[in-house]
Amino acid sequence: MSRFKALLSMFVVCVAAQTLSVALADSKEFVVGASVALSGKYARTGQEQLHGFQMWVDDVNARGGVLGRKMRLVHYDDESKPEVGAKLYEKLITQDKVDLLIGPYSSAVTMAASTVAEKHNFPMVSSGASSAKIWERGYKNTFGLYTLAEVYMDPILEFAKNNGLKTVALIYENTAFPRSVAAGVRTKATALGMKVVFDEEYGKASTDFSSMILKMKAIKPDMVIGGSYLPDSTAFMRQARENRLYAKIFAFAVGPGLPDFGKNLGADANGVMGNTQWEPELKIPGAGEFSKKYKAKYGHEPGYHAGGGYGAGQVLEAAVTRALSVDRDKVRKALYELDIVTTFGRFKVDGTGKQIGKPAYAVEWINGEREIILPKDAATHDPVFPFQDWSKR
Amino acid sequence: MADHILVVRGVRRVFGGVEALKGVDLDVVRGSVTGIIGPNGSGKTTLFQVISGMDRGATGSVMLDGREILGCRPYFVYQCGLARTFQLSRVFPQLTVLENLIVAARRHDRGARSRALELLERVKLEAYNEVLGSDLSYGQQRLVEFLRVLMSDPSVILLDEPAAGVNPTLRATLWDMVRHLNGLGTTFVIIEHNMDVISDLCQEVYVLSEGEVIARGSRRSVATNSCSRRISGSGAAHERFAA
Amino acid sequence: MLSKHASLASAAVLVVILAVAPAVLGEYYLSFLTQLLMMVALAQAWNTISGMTGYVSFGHATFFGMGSYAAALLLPLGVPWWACLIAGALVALALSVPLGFLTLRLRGPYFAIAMLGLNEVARVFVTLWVDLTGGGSGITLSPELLPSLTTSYYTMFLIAVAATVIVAAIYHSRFGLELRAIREDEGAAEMVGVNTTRDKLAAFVLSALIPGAAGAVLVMYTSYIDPAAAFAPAVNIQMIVMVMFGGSGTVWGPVLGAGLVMGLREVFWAEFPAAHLMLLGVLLLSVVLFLPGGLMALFTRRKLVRPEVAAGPQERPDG
Amino acid sequence: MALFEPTILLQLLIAGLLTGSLYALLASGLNLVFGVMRVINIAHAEFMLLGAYLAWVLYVYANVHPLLSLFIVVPAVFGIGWVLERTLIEHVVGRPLLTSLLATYGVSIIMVNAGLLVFASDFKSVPQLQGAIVIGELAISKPRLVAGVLAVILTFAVYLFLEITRLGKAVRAVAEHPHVATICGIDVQRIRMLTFALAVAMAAAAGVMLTMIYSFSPDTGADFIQKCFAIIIIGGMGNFLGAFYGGVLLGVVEAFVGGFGTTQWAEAVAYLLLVLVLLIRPTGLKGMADVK
Repeated sequence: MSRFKALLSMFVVCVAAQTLSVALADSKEFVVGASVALSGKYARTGQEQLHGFQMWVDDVNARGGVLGRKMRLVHYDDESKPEVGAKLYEKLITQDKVDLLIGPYSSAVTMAASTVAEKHNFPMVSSGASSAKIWERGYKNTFGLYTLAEVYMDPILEFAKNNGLKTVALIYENTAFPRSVAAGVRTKATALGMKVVFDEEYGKASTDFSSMILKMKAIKPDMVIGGSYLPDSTAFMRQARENRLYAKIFAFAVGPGLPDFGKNLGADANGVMGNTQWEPELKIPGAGEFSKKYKAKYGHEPGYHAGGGYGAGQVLEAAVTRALSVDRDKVRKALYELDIVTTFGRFKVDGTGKQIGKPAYAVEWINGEREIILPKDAATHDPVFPFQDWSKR
Repeated sequence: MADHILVVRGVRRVFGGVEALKGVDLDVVRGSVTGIIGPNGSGKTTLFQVISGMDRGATGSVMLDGREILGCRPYFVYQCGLARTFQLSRVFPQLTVLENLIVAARRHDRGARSRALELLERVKLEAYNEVLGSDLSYGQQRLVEFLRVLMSDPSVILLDEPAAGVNPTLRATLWDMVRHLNGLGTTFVIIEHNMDVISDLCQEVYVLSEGEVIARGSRRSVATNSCSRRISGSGAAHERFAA
Repeated sequence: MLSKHASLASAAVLVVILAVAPAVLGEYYLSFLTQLLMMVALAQAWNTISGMTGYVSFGHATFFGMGSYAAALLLPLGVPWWACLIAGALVALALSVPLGFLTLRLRGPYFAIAMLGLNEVARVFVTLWVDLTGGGSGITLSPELLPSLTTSYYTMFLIAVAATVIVAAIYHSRFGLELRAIREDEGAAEMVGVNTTRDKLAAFVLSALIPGAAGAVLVMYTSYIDPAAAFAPAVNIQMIVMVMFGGSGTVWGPVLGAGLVMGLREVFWAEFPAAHLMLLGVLLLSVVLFLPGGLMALFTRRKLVRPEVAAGPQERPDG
Repeated sequence: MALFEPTILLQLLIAGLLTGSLYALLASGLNLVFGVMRVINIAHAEFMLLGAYLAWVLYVYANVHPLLSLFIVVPAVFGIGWVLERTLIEHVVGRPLLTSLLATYGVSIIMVNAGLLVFASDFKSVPQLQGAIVIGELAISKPRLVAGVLAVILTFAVYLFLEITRLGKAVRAVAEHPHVATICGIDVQRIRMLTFALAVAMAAAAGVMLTMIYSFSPDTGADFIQKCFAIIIIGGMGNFLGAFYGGVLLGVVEAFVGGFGTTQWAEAVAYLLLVLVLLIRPTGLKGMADVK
C-alpha cells in the first residue's frame, strides 16, 4: 500500500508543479505553441525543426519582440503519432492558451493537428507538411509553408525532358507524403509526354530493394525517381550500385537533400539528384546569415527542416506585425494577404491556405558536396549529366 | 450376459513407429470396480487418454452405455458421464478449492456450491474452501481432484494411480469414498501397478503389457496366471504379484 | 479481493466524476481522458482474452484497426457516427470468429506470435487495397462529419464502462470460472466438462468487439487514419503493459493500470521530455520484477486460511 | 518476361540466400535463448543495434573497419549479455511467458530510448566494403557476400559448439530438461548466462555487418524482431537449426516474391508464411515435438 501512496503523491506533486508553472507565466508575452517530433520516426527532422523555432524566438526577442512583446515557445513531443499530435494541439489551444500556432512535422500528424486547429478556428502555420491533400479539405486555418510534394520533382522532370529522356521508373514508400510525390511525378511526366514504365510502392520496413532493382534492370528506364526518405534512398542507391543498375538520372525526395545522404554513401552519392525545400546557399536574404548562426549554435549545417522552422516563425511574425494583434481572425486575414520573402523563401498562399509562392529546388551531389542545380537563378552549380556509370567510377 | 457400461474394442494407438496400444479390448461391468495393472510403459495411461478423449488419435471403438465416444472431445465424454483423474495431480493452482470443485459441476447445476461444500465436509477439507489449489499438500490435491470429478455425478470414473504419493490416512479416506460410491452404483476403473492397493476393491483385473491385454479375470486368477508371471520379471512388480 | 462494497462504491464515484468531467474540464483534459478511457477499454478487452484465459494476444490492434477503417470508410458515405461505431464493432466481430478458430488452436508463444502476424497481415492488406482504403495515404475525414469532442468523450466513456462491466460480469460468472480454469490447465479443464473451444472463442469474440468500437471512436477523434497508425504494434504492447501494471485477470487492474500509466506518461513527458519513454521502460521492469501481480496485488490481502500454518497474514500476489 | 532469364533467377537466389543467412544468424540466437530458457527476448534486435552502434562508433572515432571491430564488439556484447542475464533475465526464467516478454520489452524500450538520447534518430551507416563483385551478368554485393558467409560460419560454429563440446552438450541438456540437468551436476544458471550472452553476441555480430549493408537508427530493431518471430515459428520454436533454415527460407522467398510480385508483398510474405505454417504444422518445420 505504501508503495502505491508514494506513486500517487509523486503524481500529485508533478501535476501541481506543472499547473503552477503555467499560472506563473508572464502574461505580457506572446506564447507560440507547436508540437515537435522528438521521438518516433520523424525525430531526426523534428529536432532540427525545433532548433529552427528556438533560433527564431531568440532572434525576435533580441530584436525586442513583436509589437513590443517578447515571444515564448511552448512545445511538446508528439512521438510522430497523429493521435498524440491531435491531443497536443488541443492542449496548446485550450490549456496553455497559446497566442500563435505552428504546425507539426509530417503530413500525417498535420492531418490530425489541423482538424483540431480548424475546430477552434485557430490559424496554424504548417512548417513541415507538403501533401496537397491537407489543403483539399476546405479548411480555413492551415497555412502551408513548404513547396507541395506534388511539384517536388517538376524541375528535374523538365530538365530530363529537355535532355531527351523518355522513360521514368517510379518507386515510393507507401505513406502519405511519398505517395503525394509519386502522384505529382505521374501527372508531370504525362504532361511532358514522358512514360512511367515502372511504378512500384514499397513498405516502410523495406530496406531490401534487390528484387525491385533487378526488375528495373530488365526494363532499362532512362531515369529513376524515388518518393523516399533518407534511409530508403540511401539503401536504394547502395543496392543500385551493387546490382549495377544504371539510369541517366537518379532522383529522390528528402534523402539527397540531407547531409547524411553523403555521409552514409560516400562517393556513391555523387551524381544523385534530389530536391530540397531550402538550402543554406540559396540566394535568399538572410539565408546565409541564418545558417552561419545556426552552425555556430548547434555545430552542424542546418537542413531545410531547420530553415522551415525559422521561416514559420518569421511568417507568424510578419502576420502579427501586419495584423497589429494576435487576434485569430486578424492573423488569419493577414496570413491570407501576406506575400513576403523569409529566410526560407517566398510565402504566398491561395484561398485554401496552400503554398503557391515557393518554387521547388533541385540539388545534386557533386564531388561530395550538395549543390543547388535548379532552377537556374538559384543554382550554385550546373547539373552534372548524365549519371556516371558504376563501372567507370 | 453381464450389463457392460464401458466396452472397448480393438483400440489401437501408434506414436511415430511405436504401437502403444495393439488392439485392446475391455468390458467393464456396470457397478463394478475394475483394475488395470501392468508395468510402466504398458499403455495403461495411454488407454485412459484414449477413452477419456484426451488422445483422439486412436482407432477402434469405445462404447459408453451403448454410445460411441471414441474421437469425442473430453468435455463431451465428461458430460456423457465418464470422468477421470490424472496420474499426476492437476488441480487448478490459482483457483480456490471451492472453485476447483464448482467448475467441474454441470453448467446449470444450481446446487453446485452446496454439493461442493458437502463433499469437502465429508473428507474433512471444509476448512480449505478458500485455499488456492497450489497451496494444498500433494495428497490433498489428489483428494480435491477426486472430489472434483464427483461434482457431475458420473456413472464411470477412471482413476489413474490414485494412491500414489498419498499418505495412509488420506488413502483410507479415498478408498472409503470409492467403496461408498461404488455401493451407490458408480463404476470405477483403476490403474495401478501395485496389485495390493486394489486387490480388495476390484472384482475384475486386466493385465496390460506392451499395449496388449495379456490376462483378465478375478484378482486371484490373474495372480496365478502364467501370462502375468511372464511380464512380472522386473523385481518390484514380481514382488507385488507374488504377494 | 477488494470488498464488494468498496469496489462498488469506488466504481460509482469514478463513474460520477467521469460523467461530470466535460462540464468542469478544459478540452485538453477531455482529450486526455478520451484517450485514457480508450486505453481502459482496450486494456479490458485484452484482459478478457489474455488475462482470463492466459492466451496472450500480441495482435489485438488488428480489431482496433479494422474498427477504425470501417468507421473511416462509412462516415463519408453519410452514415451517422453512432452507426459507424456499431459497424466498427461488427466488423471486428465478424473477423474475430474465423481468426479465433484459426489461432486459438495454438498455445503459449505460438498464439502470441500468430496474433502478431495477423496484425501485420491486416496492415499489409489494408495498405495494398488502395482502391478501397487509399493505401498508405490514409483516409481524411472532414470535420463537419465528426461528432464533437464531448460526444467522443462520452462514447469512449460508455465503451470503457461497457468493457469493464463485461469483464466484471464474466469474472463473477460460471463462464469466467471456466475461463480461469482454462488459464490454469486447459487439458484438465476440458476433462471436467469445460467446452474449451467454445469458451475461448466466446472470450475472443468479446475481446474483439471492444477494440473495434474504440477504433471507430478514435478515428472520429483524430479525423485521420493510415495503416501504420491503425495497426500500430505499439497499441498491442500498450494494452498489455497497462493490464500488467494494474493486475491481469482482475476487474479493476486494467482500469488502474491504464489510469496510472497514462497519468505517469503525461507527467514524465512534461518533466523529462527526452527520457520519458525510457522512464516508462524502467517502471515497466520494476513492476514486472517486484510486483508480478500488478498494482491490484497491493490492495489484495488474501487471508491465510490454511489451517495448519498458524503464521500471521501475508500478502499474496493475486493473478 | 525477362525475369525468367537464368541470370536473374540466380541473382534473386543469391540475394535471397545472403539476406537469409543474416536473418538466420539473428534468429537462431533468439531461438537458442527460447529453447534453453523459455524466454522470448523482445530486445534481441536491440542487441543487434547495440553491435551496429558500437561498430559505427569504432569506425567514426577510431577508424576501425567493421570486420575488425567484430573482434571487439562481439566479446563486449557477450559480456553485457552475461551481466544482464545475471542481474535481470535470470529473475524471469521459469515465470509465465508474459512476464519474460514484458521484462525484455522493458529492456527494449530502455535500450531504444537510450540510443535515441545518445545517438539521436539519425540514420547511420558505415560506407566500407562497398560495391559488387561482377561476374559476367551477375553482380554480387560485397558487403552482403561477406556478411552472408560470415553469418553462416558463425551460426555453424555455434551449432558445432552445441553439438560437440561438453559445455555445448550441457546447454542442450538444460534446454531438454533443466531439472535433470541440475541433478546431473550442471550449473544451470551458468549455462543460462552463457546461452544468453552467446545469443546476444550473435545478434551483435549481425549488427556489425548490418552497418555496411543498411542504414540504421535506434528504432530499426522493430522490423527485424518481427521478422525473427516469424522465422522462429516457421523454423520451429526452440530449435537452433530450425531457425537457421527458417531464416534462409524467408530470405529466399522474400527475394522471389519481391522479384515476381512486389516488395510490399515480400514484406507480407513472412507473416503469410507464418500463418500458413501454423495452419498446417503448428510446431513449425522443426518443432519441439520433433526434437524430443
